[in-house]
Amino acid sequence: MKALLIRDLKLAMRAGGGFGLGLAFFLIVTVLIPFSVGPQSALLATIAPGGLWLGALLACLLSLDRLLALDWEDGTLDLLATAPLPLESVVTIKALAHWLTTGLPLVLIAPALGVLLSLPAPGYFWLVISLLVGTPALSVIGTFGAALTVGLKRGGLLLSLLVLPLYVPTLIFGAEVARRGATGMEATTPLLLLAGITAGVTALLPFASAAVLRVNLR
Amino acid sequence: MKALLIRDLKLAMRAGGGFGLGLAFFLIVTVLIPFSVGPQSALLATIAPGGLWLGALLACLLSLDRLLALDWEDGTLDLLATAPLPLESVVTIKALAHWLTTGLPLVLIAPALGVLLSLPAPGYFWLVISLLVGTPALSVIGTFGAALTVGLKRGGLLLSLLVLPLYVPTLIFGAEVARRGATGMEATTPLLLLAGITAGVTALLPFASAAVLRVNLR
Amino acid sequence: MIPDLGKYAVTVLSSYGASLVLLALLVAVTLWRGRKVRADMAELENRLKTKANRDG
Amino acid sequence: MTLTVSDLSIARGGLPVLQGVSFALARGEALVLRGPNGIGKTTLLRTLAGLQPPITGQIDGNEETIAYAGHADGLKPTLTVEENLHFWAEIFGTKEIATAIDAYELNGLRSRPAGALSAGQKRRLGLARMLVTGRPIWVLDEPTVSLDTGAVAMFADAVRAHLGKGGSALIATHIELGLDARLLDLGGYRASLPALDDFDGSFV
Amino acid sequence: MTLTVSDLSIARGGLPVLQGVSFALARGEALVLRGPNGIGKTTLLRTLAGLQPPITGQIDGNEETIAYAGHADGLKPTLTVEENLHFWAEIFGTKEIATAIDAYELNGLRSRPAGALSAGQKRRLGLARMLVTGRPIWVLDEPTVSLDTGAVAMFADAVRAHLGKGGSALIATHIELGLDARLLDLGGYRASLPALDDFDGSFV
Amino acid sequence: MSLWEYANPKKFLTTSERVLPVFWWLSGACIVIGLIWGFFFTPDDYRQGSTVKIIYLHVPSALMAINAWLMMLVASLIWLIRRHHVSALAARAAAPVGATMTVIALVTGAIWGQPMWGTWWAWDPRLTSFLILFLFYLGYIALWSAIEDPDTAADLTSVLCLVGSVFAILSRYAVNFWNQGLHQGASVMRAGAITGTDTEEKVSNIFFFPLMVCMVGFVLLFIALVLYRTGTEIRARRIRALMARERMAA
Ligand code: HEM
Ligand SMILES: Nc1ncnc2c1ncn2[C@@H]1O[C@H](COP(=O)(O)OP(=O)(O)OP(=O)(O)O)[C@@H](O)[C@H]1O
Ligand SMILES: Nc1ncnc2c1ncn2[C@@H]1O[C@H](COP(=O)(O)OP(=O)(O)OP(=O)(O)O)[C@@H](O)[C@H]1O
Ligand SMILES: [Mg+2]
Ligand SMILES: [Mg+2]
Repeated sequence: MKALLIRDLKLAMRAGGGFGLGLAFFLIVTVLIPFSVGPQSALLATIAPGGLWLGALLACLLSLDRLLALDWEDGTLDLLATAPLPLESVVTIKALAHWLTTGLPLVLIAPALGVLLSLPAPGYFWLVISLLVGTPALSVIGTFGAALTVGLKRGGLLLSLLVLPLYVPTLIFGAEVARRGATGMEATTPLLLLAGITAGVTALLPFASAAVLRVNLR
Repeated sequence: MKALLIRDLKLAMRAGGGFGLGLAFFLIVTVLIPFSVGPQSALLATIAPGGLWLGALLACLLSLDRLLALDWEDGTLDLLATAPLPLESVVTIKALAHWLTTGLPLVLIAPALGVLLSLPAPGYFWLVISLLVGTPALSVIGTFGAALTVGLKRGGLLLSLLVLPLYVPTLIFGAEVARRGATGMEATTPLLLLAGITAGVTALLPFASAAVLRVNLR
Repeated sequence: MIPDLGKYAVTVLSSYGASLVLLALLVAVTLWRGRKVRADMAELENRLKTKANRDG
Repeated sequence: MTLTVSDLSIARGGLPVLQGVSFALARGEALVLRGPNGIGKTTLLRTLAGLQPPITGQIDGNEETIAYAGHADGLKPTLTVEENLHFWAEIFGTKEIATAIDAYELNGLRSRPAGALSAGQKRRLGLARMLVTGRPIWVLDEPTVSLDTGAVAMFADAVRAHLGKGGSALIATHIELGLDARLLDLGGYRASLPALDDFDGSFV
Repeated sequence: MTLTVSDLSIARGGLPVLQGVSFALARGEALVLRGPNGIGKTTLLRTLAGLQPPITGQIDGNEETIAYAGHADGLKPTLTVEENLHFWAEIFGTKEIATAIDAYELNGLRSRPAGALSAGQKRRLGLARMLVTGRPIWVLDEPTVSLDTGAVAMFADAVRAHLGKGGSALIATHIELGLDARLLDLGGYRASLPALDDFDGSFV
Repeated sequence: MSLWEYANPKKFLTTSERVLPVFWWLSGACIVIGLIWGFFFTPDDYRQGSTVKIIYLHVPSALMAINAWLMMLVASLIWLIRRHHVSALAARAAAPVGATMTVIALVTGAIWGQPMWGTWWAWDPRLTSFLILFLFYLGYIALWSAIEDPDTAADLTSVLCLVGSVFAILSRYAVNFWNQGLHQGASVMRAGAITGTDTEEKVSNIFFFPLMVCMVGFVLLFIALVLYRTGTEIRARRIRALMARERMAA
């Protein structure tokens, strides 16, 4: 298990691993928001929490198509399926590695991007907390989507379509936490719900992902 | 030339061609906007033009990685490069086919999505006009990005990173037209500039795309 | 020693600090990778040369 | 550990491919599968490895005993030879990679990224992976593709050593390996298509 | 139209592969390229087709005269056999696909999507494409891969007919086609690597 | 002797080896002198107080951020026209340096903006176009590292650099247009005037001389870094080529 995690992290760091591309995408989408809605900082401040959440979600989404597909193409998944590691652990670890290389950096850079969108001062803490709690769910759900589409050539857009509706509850609660935090309202209730989603999804979805993957490996 | 266009349209229509995926993505992203910034219709109306433009841009972006890559993988591009058709025309036609199958449907569906975001009444006309004038530029610029990354496995995220900064001027003018239109301000100046960008890009960029494609075919 | 920066001390010092750290990082990474690549190339050239000599 | 297959039928892409396959593979034994292109060798081996279910029939002794090597090697181009092997060793819970490196003469390539290997060298690394699994039954699908004669001999030696230690091997191949192995020609087991008229669960 | 190649040197992946290749291919002539794996046959053919530039040397008569067929067939799985051929016919400005269909006995498959063809049938379709190009010089890279003997004979007939009409063909292959063709073994043109010591633009 | 002789990688390595120490020491000296002079021995500005000292980092880095891109543009053109490998590799070597300079300009500007404008960031045209420049650097660097074959990568990144330059200028005008629509933003516009070019006359000699020393130091540092990094890139390419050679022999 540790071996798989370490390998995935190593692969992400090496040239061509795509580490950092998700970050760059997040940065660009954030920059595009003022270009599309206008530069007034009051307006930007209002939509900052939601915009940042949406940007992080899209950055996560776009990195999903490498999550399992590369291992599928070079036969690694076949070999892992015959290894003494249950496929449920494999997908969990893959999701964890995805979170560590994509979700966590997004969480860490989010405050800097908050500055760009003039996020109100109390918002930073809640933005980071909500992303920290919510992005793991994005990775786990995304792994399920990646497992569903792993056998398809250029399935990126289809993957997005399958995964986006599944992201809705996470986005609603996550953005709600960030928004309430930014306006100084009480935000613990949605935060608890968000944590509940993450916990539930992490506990249950890997079984579905593994089942789907087994079908695709046949 | 006509043959290539007709083939591309046919391919897009057949099963697995990906027609409609861009539309669905546009729809979902638009639906996610209220979830992320909150449901107040005054706020939504303010950001509706920009949000719709950004959504259309992302939908365009995500369909780019199939634009040339499928033809590259099965060897069609090699064969086209030795055919009596200059590669400049090939990329132009590919961009046109992409616009017809992705950009144009986005333009047509945009008013419906405007309703979801309570776009003010005068905004519809300008939104459609700006998208109609602007999306061809998105397809042409996107073709350049697709030609740059055609040889890469799973280059989708890199493609986004390269193309998004190139989309900035188009987005700025396009969203500006839609925004001014929605608030009843004069919008012809940015519309002219947008048309200028589309015209310039359509006239010049295919040469760069063809040059880059030639390098990648080596 | 340090001149009186008044109420902007934090601003000035932090921008100097941040810039100098970034510059130092850039130089350090440059030198580190340069050394490593230089050593790698020397080793590879050596190996190929001895092999060429051995094969005649 | 004996692998026993009795009256196995398998399908690929919804069509039955082989039927009535039975054999047993005892410790210390090697079995070579023969048959024309498309007969279903790959499908059979994947079924034995547990990657797909059979239609009917029984497979015994394939739980956690099989090490499978298919057409793709599962190598990561940016990891070095050593890192690649090490990864598989840890996954299978054996820590030792020195024997595998020696058996396929990979010592000079240890720290080379796998992406910088030639096709034959890659295959050698893929085969070395079998040695770090510690599994008794090797299931190999065309293992010698793109190997030159020297490397084929290394492979034969490795298989012989494995059999000597009580392992067994099931190999689908078109070439002569110089192993003292039983042959099983799959040509006789080609599945007959059901009559066209009535279709049930299989729609043919 | 004669294809003349003089003193050609070509490179692949930054390394010189072949050097000093010279030959002429006159009308009505076929030339078969031979050479071990990796010698540079594919690279040479791609250079002649104009897909990559040579390092040095001269190629005459390859402008708009060459029809190239590489390892990949350029078929679209969702288009039918007929639509695929038709597309290429229009691209090359010839409208007629009946001869091509007949030559490779594709009549029964006309309306089958190319994705539902077997590997050999796909290849036949790919070769039929050469006939609709109307180009005089055929440049073919391992055209008979995955063809059975009957299809190889169809191919040989098609080439003979093409030569009879004043065309010419340049074929890289490992097998015997039964054509009355000159052989060119590339083994003798393997590029020698430059000395290790000083390196210029090629870095070797 | 023609300048193009240095386009031979080997010749470039030996020559740059000889001149590099000079650049390292000179640039170090200039930067240290300029910064110490500026930091310790210049008075505070009557309006901006001690924050004016940030100018000794902010302006040179902003300058080099743009100049590095220009240098990459020229090098890309040389590669596309004359196909000298060293110039392609020099462009590659310069990109991370330029990107770092952009970050320094952005960070110092942001820190400066906090007391001056009361905000870390405003979508002022100049700041915005710097951010866009940074995005172009990111894309350029990512494309270089994504492509296996070095010659292909050189060609593609060169074209990207050309096209990117055109779009960077377009963006600059677009951004200018876009932010004029901002009616309530008088404070931002006034603050923007501070960064306007007409300040150069206002920068009195007392600030100007140390600033010049710093600018010279940054230019020299850029040259030293690019020379050194180009050497590294040349060696890395030779390693690739040698490994391919070894594989071919095997
Ligand atoms: C984050 C943001 C900022 C960026 C990206 C930025 C960028 C630049 C650039 C590109 C220049 C041009 C250098 C030249 O034209 O010679 C410049 C100069 C300058 N900036 Fe900034 N700036 C930022 C924030 C600030 C702030 C907040 C202030 C202070 C109030 C400031 C004060 C100046 C001054 C005084 C100059 C010198 C002008 C001259 O020499 O002509 N900048 N900055
Ligand atoms: N993905 C697939 N979908 C549908 N049918 C398939 C698929 N892959 C293989 N087949 C069919 O299944 C049959 C068995 O294939 P299999 O790969 O097992 O053959 P094989 O004996 O391994 O052949 P080879 O010697 O060429 O490797 C073949 O007739 C083939 O056409
Ligand atoms: N993409 C590539 N990058 C680097 N080197 C390559 C690449 N493709 C091929 N080569 C090398 O170039 C040389 C010539 O390859 P080429 O494909 O032309 O050989 P070939 O004669 O067609 O071989 P085959 O008979 O196997 O088709 C080989 O030594 C190969 O290793
Ligand atoms: Mg097989
Ligand atoms: Mg070949």
